Amino acid sequence: MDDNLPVPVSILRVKKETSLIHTFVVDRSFAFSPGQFVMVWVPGVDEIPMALSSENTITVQKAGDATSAMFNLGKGDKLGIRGPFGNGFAKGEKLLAIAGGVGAAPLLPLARADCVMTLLLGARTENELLFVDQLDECTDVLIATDDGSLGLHGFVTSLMDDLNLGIYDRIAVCGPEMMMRAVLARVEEKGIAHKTEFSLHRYMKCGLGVCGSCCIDPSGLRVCRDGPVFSGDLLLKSEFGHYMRDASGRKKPL
Amino acid sequence: MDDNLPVPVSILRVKKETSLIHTFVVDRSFAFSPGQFVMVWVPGVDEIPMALSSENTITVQKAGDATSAMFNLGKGDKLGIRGPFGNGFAKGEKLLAIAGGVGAAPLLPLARADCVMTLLLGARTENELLFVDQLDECTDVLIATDDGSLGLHGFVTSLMDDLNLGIYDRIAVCGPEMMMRAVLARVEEKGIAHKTEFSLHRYMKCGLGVCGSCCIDPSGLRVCRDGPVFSGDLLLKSEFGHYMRDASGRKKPL
Amino acid sequence: MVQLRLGPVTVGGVVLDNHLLLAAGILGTTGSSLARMLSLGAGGVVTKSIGPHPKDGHAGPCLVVLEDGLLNAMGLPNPSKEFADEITSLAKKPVIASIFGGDPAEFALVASWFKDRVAGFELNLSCPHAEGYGAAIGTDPALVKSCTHAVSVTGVPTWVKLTPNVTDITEIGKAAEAGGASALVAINTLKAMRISTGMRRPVLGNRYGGLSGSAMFPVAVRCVYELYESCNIPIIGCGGIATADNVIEMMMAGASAVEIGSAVYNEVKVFEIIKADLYRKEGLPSTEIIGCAHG
Amino acid sequence: MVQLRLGPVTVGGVVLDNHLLLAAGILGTTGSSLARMLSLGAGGVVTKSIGPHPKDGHAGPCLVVLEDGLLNAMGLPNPSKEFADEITSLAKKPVIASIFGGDPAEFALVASWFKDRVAGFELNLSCPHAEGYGAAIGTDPALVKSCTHAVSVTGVPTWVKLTPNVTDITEIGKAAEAGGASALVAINTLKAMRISTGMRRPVLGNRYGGLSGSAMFPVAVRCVYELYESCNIPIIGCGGIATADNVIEMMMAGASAVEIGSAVYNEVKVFEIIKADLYRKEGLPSTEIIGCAHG
Ligand SMILES: Cc1cc2nc3c(=O)[nH]c(=O)nc-3n(C[C@H](O)[C@H](O)[C@H](O)COP(=O)(O)OP(=O)(O)OC[C@H]3O[C@@H](n4cnc5c(N)ncnc54)[C@H](O)[C@@H]3O)c2cc1C
Ligand SMILES: Cc1cc2nc3c(=O)[nH]c(=O)nc-3n(C[C@H](O)[C@H](O)[C@H](O)COP(=O)(O)OP(=O)(O)OC[C@H]3O[C@@H](n4cnc5c(N)ncnc54)[C@H](O)[C@@H]3O)c2cc1C
Ligand SMILES: Cc1cc2nc3c(=O)[nH]c(=O)nc-3n(C[C@H](O)[C@H](O)[C@H](O)COP(=O)(O)O)c2cc1C
Ligand SMILES: Cc1cc2nc3c(=O)[nH]c(=O)nc-3n(C[C@H](O)[C@H](O)[C@H](O)COP(=O)(O)O)c2cc1C
Ligand code: FES
Ligand code: FES
Repeated sequence: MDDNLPVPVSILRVKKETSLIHTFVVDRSFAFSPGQFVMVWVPGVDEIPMALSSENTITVQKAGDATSAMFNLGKGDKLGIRGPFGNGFAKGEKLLAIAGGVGAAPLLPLARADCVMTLLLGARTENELLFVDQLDECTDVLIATDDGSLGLHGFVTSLMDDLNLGIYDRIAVCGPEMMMRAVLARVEEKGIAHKTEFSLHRYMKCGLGVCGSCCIDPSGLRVCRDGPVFSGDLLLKSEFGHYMRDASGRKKPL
Repeated sequence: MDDNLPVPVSILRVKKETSLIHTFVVDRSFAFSPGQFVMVWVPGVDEIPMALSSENTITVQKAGDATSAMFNLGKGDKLGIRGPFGNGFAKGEKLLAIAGGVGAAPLLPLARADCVMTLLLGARTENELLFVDQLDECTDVLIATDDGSLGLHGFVTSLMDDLNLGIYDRIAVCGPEMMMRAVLARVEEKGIAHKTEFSLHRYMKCGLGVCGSCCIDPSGLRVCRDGPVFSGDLLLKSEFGHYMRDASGRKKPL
Repeated sequence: MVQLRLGPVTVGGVVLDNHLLLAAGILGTTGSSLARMLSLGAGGVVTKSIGPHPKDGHAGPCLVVLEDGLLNAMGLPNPSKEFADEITSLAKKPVIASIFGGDPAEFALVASWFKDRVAGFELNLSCPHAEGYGAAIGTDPALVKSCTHAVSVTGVPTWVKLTPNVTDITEIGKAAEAGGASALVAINTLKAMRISTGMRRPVLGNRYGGLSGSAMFPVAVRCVYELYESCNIPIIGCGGIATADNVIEMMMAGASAVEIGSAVYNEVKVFEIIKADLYRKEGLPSTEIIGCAHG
Repeated sequence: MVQLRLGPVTVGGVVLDNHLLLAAGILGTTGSSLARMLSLGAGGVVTKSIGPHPKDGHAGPCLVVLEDGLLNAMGLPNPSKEFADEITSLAKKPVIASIFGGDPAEFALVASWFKDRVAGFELNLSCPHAEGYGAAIGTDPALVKSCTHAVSVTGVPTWVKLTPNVTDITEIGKAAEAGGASALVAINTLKAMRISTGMRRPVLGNRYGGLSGSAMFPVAVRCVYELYESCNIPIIGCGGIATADNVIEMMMAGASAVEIGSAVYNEVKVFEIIKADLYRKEGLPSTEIIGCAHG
């Protein structure tokens, strides 16, 4: 039989990136495009979507039940993996990447693919910045922290203002939705929303484009299957930045 | 879906070969090897095994319920076809073919495949001889009738005695089981049973090698899947020529 | 292949754009995704099943892909009453609200929220993996009758969706008919399970789930055929339909229309694709095909 | 993949050569073909179901191949009492006689013909397409108990094969246990139908038939899992098993051994192939695997 049941993997190593973000290295590699995600089964707890931060790692921010349960796992513990799923980022020659918090996870493999000229990295404070060293190795990193503990004191959007955005053929963005919405507003002003791509986070049950729990208004597109990466254009007149849905399907404001 | 349900075919024409044997020409061709058979679904009646006498014909002797029902069908009526199934005759360079009655059906395409040097054709009486003209066109036909109305007066086995069997590399046989058993006895005497092949008739329910209704003793081989063509060698110490089984699986003597 | 002429389609009191509906629980959580499926060719859409209280559903994994089907245990996640807002923009469209409850009163309550907004109701008396709901009720003929009655009195067309996980589906079909159902929908998923041998535990968070897709098609055809022999209201066939020929087969078994769910997994444009194969101007009227494999 | 150590295998009172049995009705009509399957690696063989009178079975078509399974309605063809002669050459081999009857007396009669010739009985209380036999009895707990009792009093190990076409299979399993069954076999085929759209009629001569093969595997796993939670006798898993990993999955669900039928269609050497994958010297004892997906 040729079933697509979750693939069991063992954790080889857990790397503590920050106090709230750990990278889990597993014993199996998955061919993927940067921006694609997997459904991670934490046995006995839940199954949650996670970007692949490399072919055999996921980088997880503690957020609730399932992610907290993962923080109690270590070497030898098992996870189930379905995927990779979704579209991933479009190819480009001269990319600008903009990462906020754990949003750096899908952008690291993009940067490693050698097409990102500049990457703007933001976080609340210095020791919450993700992947600074790895990113430094492969691209030109500019940093902003909300508290000014490293880099520019302020948001990544301020970093954008210092750049000549015209030299990039595409802009790839992943981070907290408020931050992404701010980026979208900025690129809209500059008339380059069509050059931008945003990786969305939505509540997902199936990851397969069937159940409908991740659909966005008003297009009805599925974040898990038609996304998670959407063009800024498409997101302009959408729910993006305004609300999302919880597990029951009820709207909740951002 | 890629199901193997019976393929519906329409009867284009019915050719009356003899009073008890009709050939049904259908509107669809099946790629097959000579000796392979199909399961023929006579709607509302039954499904029965029939050799393909060409890629779009079956040649049917009236025997009981299903075959009689077929004799009431004509142009435009529908049948369902599953198959072709089974192994068919082995390839050879210089073949002798021996046909009795409707057993000529699977041997006609063999003769047409241009490898049969000589064909022995037997029947009870002249007007029950099958395919005389078609066979004459493609091979050297020798005839025997039980009543002497055409050809040799006697059995096809007598025709064998007049031939130098040593010049044939294989011998393919199909006909009533008593006649085939007589042929087998003759070739055994001559020490050439291993060069002969017999196409067996057994009661078949599935034609797929699953139900077991066509298995022969003592090998347990399935006529529908491991056969219907078996080497004379294998049949020597077998039920062949002695008994077969009915629909319920009870043995009945020949 | 048999092809149909597309004329006006009215089934169980509901006017549809064609014979193909989106099945309950497939891309049916938001008004936008229902609208998208209508624009992609569905002749009608059934919403996600809505119940008396908001539910988050079961813990994951909720859905896995098998070689020839899907296995799911969503756990009836739904926004409950708030869902009414989702479908306001779809007024006048062929939208069927799938609803569930634990007793006739709950069914009546949920129906009251939607009765002026939808073309019909579909009662989920069949989900095989929701404690106290779905098949927990749908296997008891008396409860099926009373729940159906509680909704059919609204006067809105009331379809009842049946579970195959019973000894005799015709008994349940007759109970729905007696309760005033305007049509039967057959069938919901087969109760099933897969185990991850690597993890040594059932693969679904809820352990038990429902099998849908091609694997179940022969069971669905059988159920429709049985119901056609024993009930007198229209039947909507559901379960494993993926091609136009599958649609014809369901109709020959006795279905007046069909619902399609899992096939959306392989191709979100499945409705357009099937329509292109199913209909042509010189096709047969559906009346000549529906139930023609009987007798 | 999980692999097992092959030690002595005794299940429900029957000593087997390994954990893999040939399922009833598959190449089980003659002693020769049963002997062939034993020589091809089956750890035990179940005969074609034998009843009180010879039967020719249903008119054809009797078996069709689907994309992911088989659909059959053989109609229990069998030679009845004469079958005893078929298996004389198989004395001392792990041969289980599958038997059926219309009531306890018929079961007792058929059992009396074979009780000194076989390692065990399997009661067919589950064939979904034989009027008055099989599932016609196997859906009624009281009849299941009395028929089981009629055979178990012989003292020969008595396995009872269950139908999935019931609302609650555990109720039937408990009835068999109460009747003295030494093991449960789960499951027989799913009641199903396919229609030939070209012929406009059901494809099987008997119209209704049973679905077997991969398509039903998730339903079979579910049934074994449910029975393991509610009964206390060993379970033999059956339905859609085609690979060593399927065997492990059934065992994790609670099966002590398995039966394999339809997979013979793709490969008559399926037992040898699965054995090669399933067993190795350093493998786990089966006790560590059986039922490990529970709790
Ligand atoms: C395509 C995709 C890729 C993702 N990649 C990553 C990644 O690489 N690393 C990472 O740490 N996280 C990632 N996430 C987010 C991650 O899936 C959620 O953090 C996780 O599901 C939370 O599960 P939980 O059980 O721990 O929290 P829960 O108990 O479910 O929720 C805790 C809190 O988080 C909120 N929340 C839950 N899910 C989401 C969501 N999808 N988006 C926003 N808020 C949510 C809840 O509303 C609640 O407030 C990704 C999400 C998507 C859709
Ligand atoms: C591989 C194979 C190829 C065949 N090819 C041809 C063919 O090309 N042309 C043709 O006319 N027939 C052929 N037959 C025989 C044909 O299948 C039977 O004649 C037919 O099944 C009889 O069906 P019925 O319902 O008409 O007769 P029934 O009512 O089933 O039986 C009528 C009588 O025929 C006997 N009979 C039934 N089936 C067989 C059988 N398989 N062998 C011997 N006797 C049987 C019965 O015992 C009974 O006496 C073939 C059989 C096999 C196994
Ligand atoms: C992910 C998923 C969710 C479902 N949710 C519901 C539901 O909420 N209510 C319902 O009645 N049926 C639900 N079903 C069952 C389907 O509506 C349908 O009956 C079943 O899937 C068989 O059809 P299919 O093979 O075309 O998918 C769901 C099925 C799937 C796969
Ligand atoms: C052609 C065929 C004949 C069968 N005959 C019987 C039978 O006589 N008695 C019985 O108990 N089960 C019978 N079965 C059911 C099988 O024993 C088995 O329960 C079912 O096929 C599921 O297993 P599988 O998927 O491995 O085939 C038959 C199945 C098939 C396909
Ligand atoms: S998560 Fe189910 S459709 Fe996207
Ligand atoms: S006819 Fe069924 S095995 Fe040959």
